[in-house]
Amino acid sequence: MSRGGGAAARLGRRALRVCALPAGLVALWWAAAASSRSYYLPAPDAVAVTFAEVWFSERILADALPSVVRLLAGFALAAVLGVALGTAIGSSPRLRAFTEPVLEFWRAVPPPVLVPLLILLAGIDDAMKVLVIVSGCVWPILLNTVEGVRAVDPVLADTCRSYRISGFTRLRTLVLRSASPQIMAGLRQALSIAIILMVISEMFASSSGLGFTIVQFQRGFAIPEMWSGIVLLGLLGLALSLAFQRVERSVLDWYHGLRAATRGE
Amino acid sequence: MSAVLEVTGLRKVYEGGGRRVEAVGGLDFTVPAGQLACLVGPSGCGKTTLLKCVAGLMRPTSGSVRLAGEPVTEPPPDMAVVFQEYGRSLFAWLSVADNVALPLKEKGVPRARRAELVRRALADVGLSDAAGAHPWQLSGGMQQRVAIARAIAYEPRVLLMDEPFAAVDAQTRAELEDLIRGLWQRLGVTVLFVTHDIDEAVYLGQRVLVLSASPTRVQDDLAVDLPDRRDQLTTRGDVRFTELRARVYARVQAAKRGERPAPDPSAPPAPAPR
Amino acid sequence: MSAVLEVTGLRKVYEGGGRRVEAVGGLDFTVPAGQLACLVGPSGCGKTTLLKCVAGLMRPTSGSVRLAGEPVTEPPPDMAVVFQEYGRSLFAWLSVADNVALPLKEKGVPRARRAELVRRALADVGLSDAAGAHPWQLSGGMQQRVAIARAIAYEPRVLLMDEPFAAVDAQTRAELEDLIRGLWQRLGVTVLFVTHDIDEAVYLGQRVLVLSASPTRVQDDLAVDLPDRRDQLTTRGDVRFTELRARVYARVQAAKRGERPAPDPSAPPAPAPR
Amino acid sequence: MTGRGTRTPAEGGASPARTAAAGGAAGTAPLGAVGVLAFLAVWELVPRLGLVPGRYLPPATEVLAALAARAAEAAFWVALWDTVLAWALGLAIAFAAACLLGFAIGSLPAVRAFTTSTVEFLRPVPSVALIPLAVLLYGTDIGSTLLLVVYAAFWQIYLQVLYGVADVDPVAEQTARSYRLSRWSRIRYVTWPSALPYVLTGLRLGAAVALILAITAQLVIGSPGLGREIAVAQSSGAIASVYALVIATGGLGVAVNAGVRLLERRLLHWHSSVRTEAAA
Amino acid sequence: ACSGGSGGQVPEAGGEPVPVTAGVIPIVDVAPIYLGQEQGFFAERGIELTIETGSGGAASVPGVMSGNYQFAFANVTSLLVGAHEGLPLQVLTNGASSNGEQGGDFGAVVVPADSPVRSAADLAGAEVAVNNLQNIGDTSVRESIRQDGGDPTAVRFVELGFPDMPAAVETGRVDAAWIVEPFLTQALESGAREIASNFVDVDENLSIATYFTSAPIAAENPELIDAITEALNESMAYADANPDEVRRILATYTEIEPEVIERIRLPRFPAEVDRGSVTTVAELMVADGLIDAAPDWDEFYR
Ligand SMILES: Nc1ncnc2c1ncn2[C@@H]1O[C@H](COP(=O)(O)OP(=O)(O)OP(=O)(O)O)[C@@H](O)[C@H]1O
Ligand SMILES: Nc1ncnc2c1ncn2[C@@H]1O[C@H](COP(=O)(O)OP(=O)(O)OP(=O)(O)O)[C@@H](O)[C@H]1O
Ligand SMILES: [Mg+2]
Ligand SMILES: [Mg+2]
Repeated sequence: MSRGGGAAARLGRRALRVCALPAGLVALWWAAAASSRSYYLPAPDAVAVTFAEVWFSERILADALPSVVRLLAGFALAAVLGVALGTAIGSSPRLRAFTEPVLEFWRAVPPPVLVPLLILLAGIDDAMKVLVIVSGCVWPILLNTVEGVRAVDPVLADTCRSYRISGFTRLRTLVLRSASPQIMAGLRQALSIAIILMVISEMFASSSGLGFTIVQFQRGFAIPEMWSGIVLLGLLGLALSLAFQRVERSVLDWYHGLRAATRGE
Repeated sequence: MSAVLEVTGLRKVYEGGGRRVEAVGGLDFTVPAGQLACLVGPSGCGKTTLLKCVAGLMRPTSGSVRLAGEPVTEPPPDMAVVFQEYGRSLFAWLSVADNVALPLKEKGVPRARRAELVRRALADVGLSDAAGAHPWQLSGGMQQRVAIARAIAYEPRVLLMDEPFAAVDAQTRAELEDLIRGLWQRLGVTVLFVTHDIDEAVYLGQRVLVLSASPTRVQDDLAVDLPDRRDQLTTRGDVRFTELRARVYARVQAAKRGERPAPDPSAPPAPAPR
Repeated sequence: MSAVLEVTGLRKVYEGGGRRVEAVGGLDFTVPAGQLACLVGPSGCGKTTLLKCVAGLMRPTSGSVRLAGEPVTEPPPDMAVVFQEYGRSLFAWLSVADNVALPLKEKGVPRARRAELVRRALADVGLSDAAGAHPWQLSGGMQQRVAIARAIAYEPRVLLMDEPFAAVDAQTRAELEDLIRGLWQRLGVTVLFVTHDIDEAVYLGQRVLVLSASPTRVQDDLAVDLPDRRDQLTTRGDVRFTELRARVYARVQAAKRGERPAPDPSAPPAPAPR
Repeated sequence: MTGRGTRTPAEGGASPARTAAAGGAAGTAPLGAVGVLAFLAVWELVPRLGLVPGRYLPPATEVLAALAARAAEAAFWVALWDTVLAWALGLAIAFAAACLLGFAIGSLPAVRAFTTSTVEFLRPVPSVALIPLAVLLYGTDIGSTLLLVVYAAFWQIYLQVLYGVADVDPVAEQTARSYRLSRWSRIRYVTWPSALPYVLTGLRLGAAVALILAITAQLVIGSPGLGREIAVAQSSGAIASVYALVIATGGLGVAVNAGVRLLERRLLHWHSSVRTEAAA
Repeated sequence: ACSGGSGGQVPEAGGEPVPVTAGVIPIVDVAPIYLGQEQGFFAERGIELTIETGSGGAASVPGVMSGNYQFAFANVTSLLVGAHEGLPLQVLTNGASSNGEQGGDFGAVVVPADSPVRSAADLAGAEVAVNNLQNIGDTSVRESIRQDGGDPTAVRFVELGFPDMPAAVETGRVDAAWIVEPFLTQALESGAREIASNFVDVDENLSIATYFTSAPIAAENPELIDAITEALNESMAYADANPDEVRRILATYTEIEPEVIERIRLPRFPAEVDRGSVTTVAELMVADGLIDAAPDWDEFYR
């Protein structure tokens, strides 16, 4: 087979992998919607038509774009915060013991009751919404970083100690790298949580945004429109996760290599 | 020569998981600066434990380790350790060359010199070709040689090696032995070298410390009175070499059988099996 | 006796990470049922790679491995492997006894017999005391012996061992050598044994395969015509032993220097192994 | 070789630094209490110093008093129980499903490849957007709360399981394969223990999310529980009450975490992260 | 809670009481139904009433649509939008109305004490908090501005929950807020200034919220719905006549502080929906583009 043919076949296989199950699920949805005729469960074709009407318009710029910007800002902030805090807490059992109950407390507070407090502290503008996103998606990053840092191989830690590698170098070459598989798991979790919290943050003190629009559709009983918004959220999640996968592949290059290597692939 | 390393009443007891093991049961010895001392002893007797205590990586249950008069509580500067678990002591995310270069970087060796040291160390252990590879792309023996290269590129003043040649073939092993001896002579390093190979201990060392089964004590402490210039053919053919080797072997066997250091440590040497 | 293990045109090329290594470069050999064959070769030549291909854990780039006529695509039944990375092949979450017992349980050995097998295997490797400990509470040599105990308790028909005695002391090593020979004689196991110790290869094996540097080929294939009853003192003292040992040593050195086997791959077959 | 230290046997023994830092099971509780006290002190001070109007953020003592007053009423405990019930049921279902699917799909790379796109599509769908659907399907009682709880918590645990399954040491895996351990045994004896650290992290994440969703669902739908109490207090402007209930919620979270930590010490005693910290 | 199973039963005096579930929001406006329950207006008619509280339309409309609630409480605008979107909603009776007092209504637009805003017209260019956008709040506030001679298109609205409004006004996070009780009293007592009674500006008899059910439920069990409507009407009349009773019952299902309960302003509880005011609201909504046309009154109102 020619090289081009091989690439095309690979692309085809990949497309099949990506689309097969969603296609099946949409078919199922169709069947369910057709049999239930429920007002709240429109058929996928109706949603598709609505999707085009609603989102192929200036709305995508006016509502979706600022939301996505806030989402990314919140995610980035949470990543920095989660990794920094997680590294500190993971490296020191004392600090962990000291902070854990308080952090666990905050982790269990639902955003809808946290938001009023944030409004009080940060106002009602973008800052508050970014904070809401941070407040929700920092946790998986933090927890995974803590666990990843705790699990640093003791032999490697001793190696660093014996060569007196400490401080920033140790952090960069030992701690963060060896915890990176778990940190990546946390970041991947956080990405979709960030989307969810983007919606939640816009349920409060908003007048525009993707989440706001969806909630507004829901309140206005514009059900196909609401579903089209949810579909958009899903697509956004899919796109972000694909982008994230690229980053992960390069960051965890060694990790996947190591795994494949031992199996002799 | 002033005693550089003093081990006094060193004891280490592992506790936990419903198990209590007295690994090191009261060790006393000193190693003068610039000496190359080999440690032999039965499997599981406490050699690794001892080495870790000396390196300041593990706190002894009691007793003390002093280096140049200072108590060792953390890894002292200019010390390099080759771990028994060589594979796990390499950074999987760094290339072989970066693994070797990392401690040098931390030590502040300028870039050009660093590159030169790394190049030479890798060449010395026969891994020039693998500089760009990741550790997990290497065979076990190659990984072990990377760990050795890292230690020698570091140009330490104290070198602790825990069975560093366990995974390499006989020929490479001989070359590495000569490499270590060369390094030791060139830099005047103090070396503590754990090995299971009795020939190797006698060939390499100025002195062989035989440890008893755990809780380990010093079963025997032999000076190796072979000439300083050694080479694989003539030294190993030397009658004195054979004698020393037989003596060490007998002592290790005694240790293995569970004999404790006799009040009189100068027991008659047993016949050499090999 | 019918050939139990046939390796034909086996090649393995590692690719990835911008590096391409032809580790095994076309191997052909057969091992009759019940033979104990030792593999020696320079570090990094491809012994582990070969063993993994034989074990069905790695797919060769080309060529094939057949066991009793069947192509090996996955680990065949009744096979035990002692990995070079013994530490990582133990399950940290199981006690030593459970590590040994797990494959037996999976094989369906009844509880009482299992307990007996585990007990005996641990006693054989000198770890009766450590049955309840976790692997990470053991020294390197002890861990390696757990891996060996697991393999022998399994009573396999094919036993693959990758430098299984690298981390134990000389005395223990001798005991384990005799243990393996005893097991082999008792059960008629087919054994492929990788080692760096040339004495060990000659002492243990019925046949020694010397591999060239990578991409590895069979450099030499020697029958070890020592009597079947061997013991550490007399066998190693045998003149024939010394001869064979010297021969293997010379071949390994040649391999290390990079000498390739004769250009004609269909070289005349080596002397019959048994 | 250079695996990650998660499951490999290693020498234990505490290094000096670790020993100094080791908390141990008994050592953590007092430190944690100090942390809580420090937090309460800051909370007390912020409104007292006027950084935030005390009307809208009552000082900690006032809120604790409100909590104490509530705790004297049976209704509070009934609400607490309702919340705990919805939470525990939802978490249990989500956990079981996520582990089952996670281990099954994670160990079948082909299936994993086929499901990834769908998973990534479904994960960011907010549970709150599903509330009308949930109410329509299950009414306003525990059923719809459960649906939301399970949906949200499931993804958290599932993703952790997937990463955990991928993190099995290949040498351990090969060992298991060479002894022909069946797929089930491999999962049971190799994959499951090596993935446990990830699973427990997933459990902790899922537990908190389940609690949040249980509360939120009760708050919005009005099924009985702490969430509904919060809704009532909120719409009455009873701010101290709201914060008192929030404390109760957070307290539940702390308790749940303590439970998982205990579980961790039991299940992961062999793991380097636990044993190096526990070493004396 | 639940279910549609009770749908087929007819209440009979002296027979087995029929379980009925109602969805409400735990606010001042629903005092009559609690009073009615307490006074036995429902029990008398063979109805065993369970009141469930939720946080508004998100649960109450689907709750009714799924047959989970036999009836529920929601504001008129939401119902108009729902009916416009084709949901078979039917209004049973009035829920709460403006008390018609200019400057004394239970909902008002307030500004911080030091605000330059003096009257509704000054709100042009300001940011005003309302609890829900595209709902009765922004619609009525725009009307206030229009009547005061200002430009209703120049005002910006932002969503904020009522409970968060007093703080937002006091700290100046928003320029103004449309607040209802009990938060109105809270805001006024912490210094906010009232500048408009937006309900009264729309219609001094404005029907703000109503009790509703769905057409299928009503069709399936007309007697039950009639009985419920009667009980509701009686409850409304009772509440309208006894404001002290309203204040008393508030202490049982809300957590409003007793002193605040004493001072808050109450809505009025006429039993009849004021058709004119609803029409006005519908027209305003059409003008604001929320709906295309007012729904057919006879279908909408049972
Ligand atoms: N982390 C640990 N926890 C408990 N016991 C341990 C630990 N590490 C080592 N031991 C015990 O201490 C003893 C000495 O172990 P050590 O590793 O020092 O032996 P060694 O002389 O290096 O042996 P080998 O030659 O096999 O490497 C052994 O009995 C071992 O079981
Ligand atoms: N996963 C891998 N990826 C790439 N190259 C590899 C990998 N594993 C082994 N190699 C290469 O293949 C060659 C043979 O490796 P192998 O592990 O088979 O050697 P070996 O004979 O077992 O050596 P040793 O005696 O040192 O254990 C080496 O050059 C090594 O660099
Ligand atoms: Mg050791
Ligand atoms: Mg190998």
